[in-house]
Amino acid sequence: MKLKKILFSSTFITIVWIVLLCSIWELEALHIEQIKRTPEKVFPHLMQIFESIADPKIISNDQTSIELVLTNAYATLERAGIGFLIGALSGFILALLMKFSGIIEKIAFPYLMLIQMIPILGMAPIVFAITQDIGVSRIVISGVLTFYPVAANTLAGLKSVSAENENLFRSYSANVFQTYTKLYIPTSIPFLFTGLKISAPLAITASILVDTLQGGVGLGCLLSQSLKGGMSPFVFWQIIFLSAAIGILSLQVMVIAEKIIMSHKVRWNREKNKNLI
Amino acid sequence: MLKKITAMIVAMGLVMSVSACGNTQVQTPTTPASDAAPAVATPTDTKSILEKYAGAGTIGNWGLGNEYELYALLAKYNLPLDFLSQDFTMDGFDDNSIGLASAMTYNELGLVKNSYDGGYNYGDTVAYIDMNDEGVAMLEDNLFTTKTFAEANPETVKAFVYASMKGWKYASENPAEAAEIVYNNGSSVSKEHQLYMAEEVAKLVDLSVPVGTMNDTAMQQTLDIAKQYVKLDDSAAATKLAALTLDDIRSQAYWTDIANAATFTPEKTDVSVQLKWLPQAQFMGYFVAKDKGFYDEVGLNVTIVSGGGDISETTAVSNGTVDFGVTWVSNLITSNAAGMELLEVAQVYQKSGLVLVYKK
Amino acid sequence: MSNEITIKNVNMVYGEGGGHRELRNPARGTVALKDVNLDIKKGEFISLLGPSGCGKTTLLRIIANLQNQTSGNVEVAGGTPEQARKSRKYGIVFQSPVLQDWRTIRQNVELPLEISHYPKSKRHELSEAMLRLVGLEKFKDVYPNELSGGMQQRVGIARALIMQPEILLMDEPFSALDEFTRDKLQEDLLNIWSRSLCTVVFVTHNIAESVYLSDRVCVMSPRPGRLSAVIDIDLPRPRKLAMRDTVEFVEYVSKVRNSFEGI
Amino acid sequence: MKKTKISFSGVLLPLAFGALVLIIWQTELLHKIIGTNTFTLPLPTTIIRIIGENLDSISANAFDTIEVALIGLVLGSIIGYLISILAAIFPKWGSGGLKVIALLSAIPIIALAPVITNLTKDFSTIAPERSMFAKIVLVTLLSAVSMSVGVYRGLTDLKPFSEDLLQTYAATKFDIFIKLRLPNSVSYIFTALRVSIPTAIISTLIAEYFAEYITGVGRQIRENIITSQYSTAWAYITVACAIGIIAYMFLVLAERLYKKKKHKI
Repeated sequence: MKLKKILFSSTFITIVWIVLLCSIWELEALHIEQIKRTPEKVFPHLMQIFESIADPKIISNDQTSIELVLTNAYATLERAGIGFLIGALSGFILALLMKFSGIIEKIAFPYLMLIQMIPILGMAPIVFAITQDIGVSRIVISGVLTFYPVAANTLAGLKSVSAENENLFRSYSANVFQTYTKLYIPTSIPFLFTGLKISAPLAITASILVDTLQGGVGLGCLLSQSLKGGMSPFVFWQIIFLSAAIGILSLQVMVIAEKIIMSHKVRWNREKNKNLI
Repeated sequence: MLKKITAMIVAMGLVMSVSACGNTQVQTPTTPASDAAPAVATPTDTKSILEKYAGAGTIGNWGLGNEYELYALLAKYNLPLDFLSQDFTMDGFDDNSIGLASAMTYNELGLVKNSYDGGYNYGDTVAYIDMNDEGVAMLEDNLFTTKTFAEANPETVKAFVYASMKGWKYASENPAEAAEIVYNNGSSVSKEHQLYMAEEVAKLVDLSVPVGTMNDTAMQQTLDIAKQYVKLDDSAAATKLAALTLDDIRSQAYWTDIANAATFTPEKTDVSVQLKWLPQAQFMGYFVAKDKGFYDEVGLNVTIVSGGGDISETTAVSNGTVDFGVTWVSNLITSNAAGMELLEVAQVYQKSGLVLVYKK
Repeated sequence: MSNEITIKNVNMVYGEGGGHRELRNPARGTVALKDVNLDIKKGEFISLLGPSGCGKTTLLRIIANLQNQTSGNVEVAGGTPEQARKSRKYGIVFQSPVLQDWRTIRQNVELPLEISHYPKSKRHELSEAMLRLVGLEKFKDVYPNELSGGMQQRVGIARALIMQPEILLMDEPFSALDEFTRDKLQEDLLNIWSRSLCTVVFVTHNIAESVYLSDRVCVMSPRPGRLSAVIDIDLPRPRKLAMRDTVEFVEYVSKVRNSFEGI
Repeated sequence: MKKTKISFSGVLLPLAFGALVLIIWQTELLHKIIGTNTFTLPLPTTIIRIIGENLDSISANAFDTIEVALIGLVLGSIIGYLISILAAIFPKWGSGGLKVIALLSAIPIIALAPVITNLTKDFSTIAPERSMFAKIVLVTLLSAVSMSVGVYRGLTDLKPFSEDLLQTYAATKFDIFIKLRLPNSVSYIFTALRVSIPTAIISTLIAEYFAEYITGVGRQIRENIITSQYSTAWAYITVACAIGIIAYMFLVLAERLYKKKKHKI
């Protein structure tokens, strides 16, 4: 009975899936090993990647490969964090404005959709021309890329306020400020978190993406360097694993933040718009 | 259950399972050749080699403004101007999807030949076609700024050129030390490759002429090839390109032969230079000038900015984010055709570093 | 006794006033209320009874100034409905409790006080008293999702009464509750009303409920929504649940039911 | 009446706003506001002129991009849908599997693209074919992830009691699937497509950066930006946006038709 419980626990299932995924990886790596001259550049074994992490060999500037990757990851994380905060905040504010004024909503909503369609990387030089600073450009672009989920979800949250609740506040002749702080914003918090959970990993990948706009320090910069050869091919694979790990971690941070902020209070609401992931 | 797992595998390992099918030819690692065929193709070979790979459709180049010399070479032998995109690694060359690959003598060629980190260890089993031998060479790494900046800060520009060329001379005479300096300044490549690169770059700088010399004949050839092979979709830019003269792209006024001692009174003392690529020995002269205090001597405080991304050095210089840049002359030409006002102030490499490498 | 609420010739047509097309073709609008006249006395408990679509909720919302009538005149607590709303003359209870999940029970009850900027000590004092009145003083620090539907609705009533309003407006407050809870709440409501002495306008579609609670039952009928009968309920107060088994009660119920016939 | 009112404020207002932006852009007021020049941010008329001058090459590139995005989107959506059905049949293992699949989206596309290009080299000896295949694989992968995760909710989040109702009819698991789960998942398909259409297009553009064979709107944007041909780059950016908008409009239209049909039934 106890064994059965363990066998069907979600942790166990996840582990089985990960093991399965790793076996597929290894099979493919074995296959590549047979047919390629330099297999570690195309598809290395997982073991090789882990070994490279432990490798004490100095590869650049007094750093081992993993030290180098981590230094760059820190820079990316910092920019992603700032971009995420700016993107989330402006998304939230825009959602409030759109809720506040139907005209603003009507004007902004189609363009909000449009933002997703713009190949923002192509517009990077414009952003760069305006900000005159590559660091700021990177932050702005990752902010723009993370802005949409927050704005769209928060707006959905603001609109989820029931007519009865609105009537209640009207019956108290509550002013606009009170209606927003005591009704609209608290109601939208679970939705805001849904948006934040989507955009946190997005901010990380966006930040890595915009790193590649120019050299310098950052996971994306290092990624393009490692792609361009001249250093251990495992740096590239370390970056892939680390960036996936950071993305997942950022999601977990949002989940924890949500739990802390909403604790047991909003169970009903949270369940109403829970996500699978 | 089994079915489900299979389906999952199919979906998740889509890439892998699909790449596995249709894979019948197993490549045997190339055996190190003991034949003594020369590393550089002779002109008679060139034609047959180009025809062979053009026929197979496996000539590679990076594109993105690096393809004009290749176009000129293909046109010279009446071959179609087609190439595959190389992704800045030599993996395509390694797995034979690219038979005749573009390579810089100081970078990719070294990776192909050598066995250090990132290398492919082909040793002497590869040979190459040299653009300089074929008469289709274009000038590459130079030093440039904007016309406005140069006119407003002539002494700064002169001082920067002077100190930089001093750095280049020192670096080219002492490549091992230069490699070490670059490596300590946040290099993007391994130590061994850095040394290889420094030695190869020194050959391109050509110490038989004063460092930074702008040779009008070589530059005119570059401009002529660009006019012929650069295709611009914007008709306004295309018209402008056709009308460009040497005076639109370079000025001799800011270059001084470093054999003569000189002093400067820079108008602006804090300046920055953006590289065309990631920090590596390709730009060793600037790192050396900074490290050896040559910039301090002329009263400049220089920041070296890494390149190597989609925001090109021409854009950064043009919009004033940095004061100087390092680019290829062809890139400067297309930028000016598009409306920038860039001005070359020194020519660091006197030869083209581009070769086409193939397996013997 | 003076009038608390006066309704004169009130008409409500939906879809009118927004565009020009209706003005040209008034038949296209939906008539929700037609020529409604009603005087509600101070301290009276009155029910608006009728099937769906008879306009009972619309009438309540007009009194509450949650929407405006198309024509006619409404006076609430000696002024316009808007003045009554702005000076917080009424409390309102909806079909669902409309509690805020992120506030404790006490904080929910204090919400109207917060909006009217009452000091904290005063808020606590009033909310304690109100929670005692509805029998929830033990639950003041829990969150709404931990309460049953009936308890949640009590919180809603406490919240409506905390400003000590002259008028209590209730829009089918018990319709979502089970029979046992409803019985209990009806009895409690009568108790609370008898102590607070406010005027109650109670919207329902339950005949027995309206008879049991009200001084007068206003029977409304649909298409177009109108007031078709007003029936005085002369049953003695205080009323207990057992009263519903008496002959008089049953007679009133059938009288009200019969008033729907022929509609 | 109401309908005309909605379309008036919902369409004309944003259009008016767009026109206003175009006007301040064309009159170079925008350049003054954000401090740039007509070289980095070319005038709308210049962009239109370039599109007009290069209709042939632009439409050829756009066609290649659309082809990859569309095939990838369709394949990925079908595969994703099948995965979610499998996951819904075995919910215990399926939801765990989907969690692992969703991790894929945490890997940046820019890292995924070169790996896939390398892994698919042996697909064909003809470079344009294998290059296109590599791009399609990438788009398929990403579309499959968002579709499987999205539709799984549609297959499992049933209306309360609806499953009980069918069970009272002694319906089999298969019946419940066909009569309840599948129809319930349709609206979730649209929601998933809302996410995966922009993703498919953007990832096609980025995959083109790393593709062996030089073609496509994304590659042209990059080529022109790196060689400082901003006007031409802007022409391609405009085309990329247009592709996205048109695809999105098709989706909205399809969704409306579906809802209309559903209402009629």
